[in-house]
Amino acid sequence: MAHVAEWKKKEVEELANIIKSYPVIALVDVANVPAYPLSKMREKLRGKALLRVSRNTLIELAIKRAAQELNNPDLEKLIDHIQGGAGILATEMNPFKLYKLLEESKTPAPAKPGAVVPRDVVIPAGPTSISPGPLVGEMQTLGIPARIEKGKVSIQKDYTVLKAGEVITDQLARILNALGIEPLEVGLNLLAAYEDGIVYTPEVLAIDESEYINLLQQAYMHAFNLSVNTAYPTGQTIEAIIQKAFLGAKNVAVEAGYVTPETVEDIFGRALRAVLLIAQELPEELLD
Amino acid sequence: MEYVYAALLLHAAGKEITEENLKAILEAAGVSPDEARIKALVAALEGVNIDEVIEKAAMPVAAPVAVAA
Amino acid sequence: MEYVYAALLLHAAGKEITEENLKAILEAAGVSPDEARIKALVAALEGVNIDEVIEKAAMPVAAPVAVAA
Amino acid sequence: MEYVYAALLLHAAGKEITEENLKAILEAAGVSPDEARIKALVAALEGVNIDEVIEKAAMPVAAPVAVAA
Amino acid sequence: MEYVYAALLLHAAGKEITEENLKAILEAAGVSPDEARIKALVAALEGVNIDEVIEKAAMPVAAPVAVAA
Amino acid sequence: MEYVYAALLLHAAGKEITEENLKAILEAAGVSPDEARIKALVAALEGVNIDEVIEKAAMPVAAPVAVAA
Amino acid sequence: MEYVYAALLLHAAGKEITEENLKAILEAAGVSPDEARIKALVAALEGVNIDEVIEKAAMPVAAPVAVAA
Repeated sequence: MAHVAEWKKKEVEELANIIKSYPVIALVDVANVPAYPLSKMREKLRGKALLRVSRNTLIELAIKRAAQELNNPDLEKLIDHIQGGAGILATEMNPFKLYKLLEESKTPAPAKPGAVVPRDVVIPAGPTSISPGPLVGEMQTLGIPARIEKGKVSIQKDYTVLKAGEVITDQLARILNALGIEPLEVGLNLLAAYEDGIVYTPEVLAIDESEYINLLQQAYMHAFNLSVNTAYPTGQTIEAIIQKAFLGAKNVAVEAGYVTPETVEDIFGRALRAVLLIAQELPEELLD
Repeated sequence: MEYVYAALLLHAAGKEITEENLKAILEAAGVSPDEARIKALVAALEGVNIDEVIEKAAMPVAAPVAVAA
Repeated sequence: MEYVYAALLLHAAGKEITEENLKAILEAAGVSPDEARIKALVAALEGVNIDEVIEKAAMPVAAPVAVAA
Repeated sequence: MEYVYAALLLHAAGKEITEENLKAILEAAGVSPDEARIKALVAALEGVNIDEVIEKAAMPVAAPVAVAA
Repeated sequence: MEYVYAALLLHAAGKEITEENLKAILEAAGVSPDEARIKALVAALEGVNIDEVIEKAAMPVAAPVAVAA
Repeated sequence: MEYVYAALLLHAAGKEITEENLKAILEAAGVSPDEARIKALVAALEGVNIDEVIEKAAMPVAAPVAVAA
Repeated sequence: MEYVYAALLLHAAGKEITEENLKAILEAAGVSPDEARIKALVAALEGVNIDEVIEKAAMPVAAPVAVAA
């Protein structure tokens, strides 16, 4: 590194030291994050993760150096994921939690021509504050069901103008801005995270929480069913076990027409309902 | 509703729902049976699938049946 | 269910639900009545307010049914 | 319901539901068994598929009851 | 379910649900009772108001049933 | 419910549900295991097809009312 | 499902659902835990009110039965 400027050497050393002293190292892309959101982001991360923005080449050197000094070639795999304006996030947080935190910290941003939307953009049905003008015609040419109602533009029904991954056109940017719809988001995009020999990519880190909630409910139902069906009582299931036994006994008694104080109502109810249902089939003159 | 009970009793007992059978039961219950109603009942029940009706009636929670009793 | 229909028939006819009455009806229906079941039924119905039970049974959806009209 | 619980206990234990077996259980429970009720229960359970009926109790029954509104 | 039926039988008979009582009933039913299961059941039933629990079960679903008319 | 989860964990992991295995898991979870409850669980699960039992709806759903008006 | 059972076991035992705790349980069950899955589970459950989630699961299908007119 003889040809490298002194400050760069120092920067690489500092970065390498950070990389060496945290279990989780993530790469983030800060290229499209304006200064103000970036400083908000730093605030949010304070105490949880250390954010260092640098040049991509220096980060690459620092990772190599740290990998060498730690004798950990796996760490070098992170280099493949450097892109955009890279920064490193050093943390003790589990990479999944880190990803979740970054995603949750993203804030909506207004439409910009040429930008790619991260998710579908829907113009919701309902009145708007837009006064009639040339914009209405533009909307209609794009297929947006806009109409004038009570002197304002009104959207007739929900309309998806962009699918996730599509690019915002000039015209659409104007329309979305007029409608106050913010289809973009600003925040740190995680590129990859390293922990313990494994490099995690965003596809892996993006967990579907509702899926886990489903699994929790399923697991609970399994335990509940097992406990009740085998009559193994627990604090949460003893009531259900009693009820199951009672209802089973009651049903058998009702089915058998065996009258007890607990079954008389059901048994008579059945007989009575049978009578009433049959009465419905009978001509009126038969009923008194 | 006595007439219908009598019919269901016959059905539950596996007997045919005939005029004589109905009459016998009603008399045993101390009801003096009305010939015309018995005839009409037997005729009306001919197209009714009683087993089905009973199955429906066995549904644990019945519905607000139109009670024309 | 024969026994139950017989009991309800008696009730509908305004007669008391006694062993003899049940027996008479069941015999009229061509069933040879089982003494034990008759006794057990009469015993089980002792102290039961049949009118009340019927009333409840006839409108079973009495539970808190929220009706969205 | 004691008698019914006793019967289901026998059933769950894989034993036959007989008068003697019911009696033995009820006595062990400190109940002096009533012959008529025991006989009646045994008779009533004849032909009832207990497993099926119990299962029904555990299943949500949602079949629509057609009702005249 | 044997153990639970035995417990409900004791309850219905107005007896206390103790290990000995459960054991006696199960033995009368020809089941050789498992000490651990008996203990576990008795422990689980402590503080449970069986009447209340049964009452809840007997009530048709408390959950609001939305009926569109 | 800890004990049941421990059993399910063993089952899902393809291990046998034995007293020792249950104990080891519970201890790893920081629970000091109760011998009687462990024994009772193992006894209750004997001969039980767990895959089937966990999928079988246990709760006697007290009759959702489907009313066609 | 092992991982989820392990998480619920910890929850039922009143312990925190952490990577170490999950690992200890899974190892006790003879499963060699997959770090990534453990991490993902812990992250996913962060901020989730498990009691609430379970409560919802415990509600049988009985809930609002909408009925067509």
